[in-house]
Amino acid sequence: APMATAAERGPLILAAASLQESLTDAADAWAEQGHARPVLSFAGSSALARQIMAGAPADLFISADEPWMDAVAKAGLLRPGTRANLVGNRLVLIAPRASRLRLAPVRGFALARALGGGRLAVADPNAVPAGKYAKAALTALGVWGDVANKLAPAENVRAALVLVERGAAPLGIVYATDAQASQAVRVVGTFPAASHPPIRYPLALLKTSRSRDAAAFRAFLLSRQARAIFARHGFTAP
Amino acid sequence: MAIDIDVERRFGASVIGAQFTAEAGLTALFGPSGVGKTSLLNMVAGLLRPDRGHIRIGGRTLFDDATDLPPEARRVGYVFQDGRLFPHRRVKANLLYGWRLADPANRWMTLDEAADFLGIGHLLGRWPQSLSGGEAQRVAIGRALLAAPQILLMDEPLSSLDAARRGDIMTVIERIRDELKVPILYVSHDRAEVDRLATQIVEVGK
Amino acid sequence: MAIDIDVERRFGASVIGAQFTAEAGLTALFGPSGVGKTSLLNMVAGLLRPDRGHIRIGGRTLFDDATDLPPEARRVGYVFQDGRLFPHRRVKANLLYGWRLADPANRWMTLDEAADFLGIGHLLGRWPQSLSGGEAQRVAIGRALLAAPQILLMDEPLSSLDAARRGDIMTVIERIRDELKVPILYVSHDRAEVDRLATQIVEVGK
Amino acid sequence: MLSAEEWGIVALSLKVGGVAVLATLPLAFALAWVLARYRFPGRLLLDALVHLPLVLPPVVTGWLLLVAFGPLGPIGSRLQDWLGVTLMFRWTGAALAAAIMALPLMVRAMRLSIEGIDRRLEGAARTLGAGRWHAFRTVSLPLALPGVLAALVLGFARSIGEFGATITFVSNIPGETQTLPLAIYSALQVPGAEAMVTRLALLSVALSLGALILSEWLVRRTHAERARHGD
Amino acid sequence: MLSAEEWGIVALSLKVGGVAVLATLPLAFALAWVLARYRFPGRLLLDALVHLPLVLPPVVTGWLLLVAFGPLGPIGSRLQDWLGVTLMFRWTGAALAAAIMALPLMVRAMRLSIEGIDRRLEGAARTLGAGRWHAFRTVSLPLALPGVLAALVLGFARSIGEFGATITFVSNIPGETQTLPLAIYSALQVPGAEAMVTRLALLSVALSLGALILSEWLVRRTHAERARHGD
Ligand SMILES: Nc1ncnc2c1ncn2[C@@H]1O[C@H](COP(=O)(O)OP(=O)(O)OP(=O)(O)O)[C@@H](O)[C@H]1O
Ligand SMILES: Nc1ncnc2c1ncn2[C@@H]1O[C@H](COP(=O)(O)OP(=O)(O)OP(=O)(O)O)[C@@H](O)[C@H]1O
Ligand SMILES: [Mg+2]
Ligand SMILES: [Mg+2]
Repeated sequence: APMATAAERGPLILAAASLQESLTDAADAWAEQGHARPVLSFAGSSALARQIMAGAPADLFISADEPWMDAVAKAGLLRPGTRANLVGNRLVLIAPRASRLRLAPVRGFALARALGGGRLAVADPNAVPAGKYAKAALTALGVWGDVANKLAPAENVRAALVLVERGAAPLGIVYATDAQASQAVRVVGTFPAASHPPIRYPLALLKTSRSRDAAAFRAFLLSRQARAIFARHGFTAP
Repeated sequence: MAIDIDVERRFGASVIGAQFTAEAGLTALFGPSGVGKTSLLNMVAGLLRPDRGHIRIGGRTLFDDATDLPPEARRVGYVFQDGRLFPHRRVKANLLYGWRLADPANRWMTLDEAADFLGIGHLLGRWPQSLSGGEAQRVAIGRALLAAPQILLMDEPLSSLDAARRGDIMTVIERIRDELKVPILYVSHDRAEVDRLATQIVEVGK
Repeated sequence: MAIDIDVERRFGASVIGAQFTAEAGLTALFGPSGVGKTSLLNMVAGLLRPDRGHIRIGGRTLFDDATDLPPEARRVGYVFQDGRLFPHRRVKANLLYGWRLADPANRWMTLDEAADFLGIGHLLGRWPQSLSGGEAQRVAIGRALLAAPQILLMDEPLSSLDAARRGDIMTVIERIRDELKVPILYVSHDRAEVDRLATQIVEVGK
Repeated sequence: MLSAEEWGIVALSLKVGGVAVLATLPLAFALAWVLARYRFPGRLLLDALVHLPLVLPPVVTGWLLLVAFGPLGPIGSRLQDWLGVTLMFRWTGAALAAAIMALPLMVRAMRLSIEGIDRRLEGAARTLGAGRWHAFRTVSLPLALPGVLAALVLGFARSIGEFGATITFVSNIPGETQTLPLAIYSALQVPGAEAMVTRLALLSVALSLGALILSEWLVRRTHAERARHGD
Repeated sequence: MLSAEEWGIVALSLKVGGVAVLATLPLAFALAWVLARYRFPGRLLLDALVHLPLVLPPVVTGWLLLVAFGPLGPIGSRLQDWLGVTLMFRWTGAALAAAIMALPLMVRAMRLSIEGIDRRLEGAARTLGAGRWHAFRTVSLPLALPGVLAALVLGFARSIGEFGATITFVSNIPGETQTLPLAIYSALQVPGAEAMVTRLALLSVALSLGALILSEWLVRRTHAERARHGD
């Protein structure tokens, strides 16, 4: 049986790549309590969801946005009643550390002018969750039209961060967690929570789960102890 | 008749062909450059398919309407006009290539004997590309003889050898012709060679 | 003295070398297979570097302690023992390769003349690989002559030709020797050829 | 020098790359042979199919693998039912992904060498009594060796660098499918982990440098100055 | 059949791939030549360097490009200051990324062909009065043609499929750097866009099939049955 060894090596968690550090810390804390250490596989939410829908045997899925979790749910692959929101996040405007720029992301703010001839680094707004939130926020603030053709859409939010770190883009929009983790960028401003749909990382047990530990680990992740770990990495409560 | 050949093959506009019968012994093929001597040997060896005709040698049919033996079943020993040694094998491995594949009962000679009368004993460890023209030619002769063939096809095998070496090798060819009674098809432009070796002369190209 | 050669070159354990002077005309190089005839021609052509010595031909120094002309500056016409035609060019383009590079004032003959006496006019559109042994040899001779060289190096150039063709070409070589006074180094094992053409015979290998 | 975890990643990459390349070699050679030697209807199609993994973005190739070899896929489900073999989330799946990505490079290299073989030498072998297969083994194959070695080097290097198809197909599971490029990806997700990325990238380079040195040594051994001097 | 937007993507992919391959060709040939013909200290290092983009995950290559050619990078800043050239976020940057990823494949293919050249033919050309360069142009280069063609096909196919380095270096800007693989990637991120993905992937395949057919035709034209029958 393919997952016979899974019991000893802990449940298999498929998690969005942006949770890399925080979830690793949480898993370590869980293992310290004497449990088998969960196996963590980090990739883009889309790749992971496709693997689940192709019948891959895993225990827990943590997505970076709702649509992919919805897709898995629609395919009937979630264990009913186990879907919950793990953490939330905020969207921030960043600039290279050395930048002097001051700019509050409020209605009609002068984003296009601040960019000058440069481009705004974002995760791909047509594809990647962070990009979609960014697009929603800029639209709500009425500046999307000014900057839509001045974007540098990156493969994922970390790649957008790197563009700003390297000075390739004077400004970027990333999650607060990314900005906090980087030494090379400065937060210029935080987007109003109301300007975009709530940023939530949903998690759920999978139908294919064979691991007895999986449900307990899920509960741990939603516990106060784990919340504290995620908060340390800059995540908000969902 | 040890040899009965009647073949034809078209190349573009021209037709190559030959029709002759011959007794066992050495049949010298004669004719101007480009008339089709090499092509004829290729057909006998099974490397070139005649458009029509038959090839019978020593009682065996190598090719006719119904038969087309693959080259390895024809048991010819072919000394090519251009040597054609295996570049990735040393001289010794070239010489032994056919010898290893031959039925031990049929073998005519040992590596040492061949190396001796061809004067190539000192070349056994060399790569073919490093040989001189005449050295390569002698290795090619040795390789064909060591394969213990039932017919010998020799395409100007002595053309770049000096008189002394030529004499030695002709003596061996005579022995093969007379003692082993192997039929030989022999292409040469050298009058002296043909006079000494041939039991029969065939003019190729009608 | 038109030719003054004194060279030595080591191959592994053996040493190849020659030392001779000769008048203009055709110098036949004689010696058993593997003695170093081809190597000597390669040294004259600039394809093989002697370990020491000198090569002077027709008043020009091609090689000595201070000089080492590149092959293209030596203006040799080399008929290689193995033909060495360019496989990616048709016969005509092979023939014209050196002709195009030569100074028009120095050219000896036209393509048509060469094709005519070599009997290769019907082959001009063909690829070298499709030629018979003798056909390729004749093209190689034509290519060397058309390059209008100041020395001719011929390594068994007639070995696979029939008597008639051989006679025709020898006549041309005689004319080149006598009328154009081009010095020729000529390797052959054929007594008749050497007797007819050579103004001088050099035994290679001391 | 290396942590146990890094050793594990290197060992896995070697295993995945090695198995991918060696297991693909016969198939790749056969394809190269057929494409070099035969003209048949559908040849161009076969050629295009072989090039496919080169042309498609790796993520698409991974997705196609997932669709075909996943537990619900037409091939994957049969492998599972009939042979009890799962590729999903296994290192064997990673090797499959690497193999498919390396295939076009390996086929091309060997095809170039096969096309360069002087076929008259095969004829010579036949007249000396070698059957088709023996002539192939003793003449054609050794003469195609430069292409085979180039294919091994290219294929191995490509396997060592394979990322997109692998993560899409078999995910990023430490100890099972997390090869060097996937570990690098994970490290890249952590801002400020450039040192770790550099370290892992250098490991990749070292691995392929090893393969390169090995192949150069093999070439030198087999081609040991066969040529005639000054010719 | 295709929307204007899709046409734009195809045209851009062709431009990026074509420029990448044609501009790299001379450099790749020179590298192949040097690696095939010369032994010198550092040769193995050069060989390794050429293989590097194959071994490293494309994202790392893209990241290195960003570091080197970005506005703050040692090369990028100089290009900007001295020549006024920016590669960042430009199709030229995408072409640079594609070129670098294609380089190892192109070099290997040509190197195999160059190693297969019978050098005695170059000697023959020299005796006929050809200088080094003329002999190279008229003998060596044409004899290496199969490798050059293979390099063009491989390089173009690789460029058409290039994703990771491109998106990391010049991001995914429609009309400027969004080549087919980047468009495919965007589509793949959206649940249920499989039809779109398939459509775009088929476009990629069509492009490289075109290149394949062209190259086969060229091969057939140049190698038009030069061989001797039945030999
Ligand atoms: N790379 C090499 N290693 C060892 N020996 C070599 C090498 N190249 C050539 N030789 C030897 O040098 C000698 C001279 O060769 P060369 O081709 O000059 O002879 P030749 O007189 O032309 O003979 P032939 O009449 O047979 O053509 C030969 O014995 C040959 O084997
Ligand atoms: N592929 C081809 N296309 C056209 N003609 C060809 C082809 N192959 C061979 N030929 C021709 O067939 C003829 C016979 O060639 P073959 O090699 O049999 O001649 P040969 O009698 O051996 O000549 P030689 O004494 O010069 O070696 C030649 O004129 C040759 O040019
Ligand atoms: Mg012939
Ligand atoms: Mg010689």
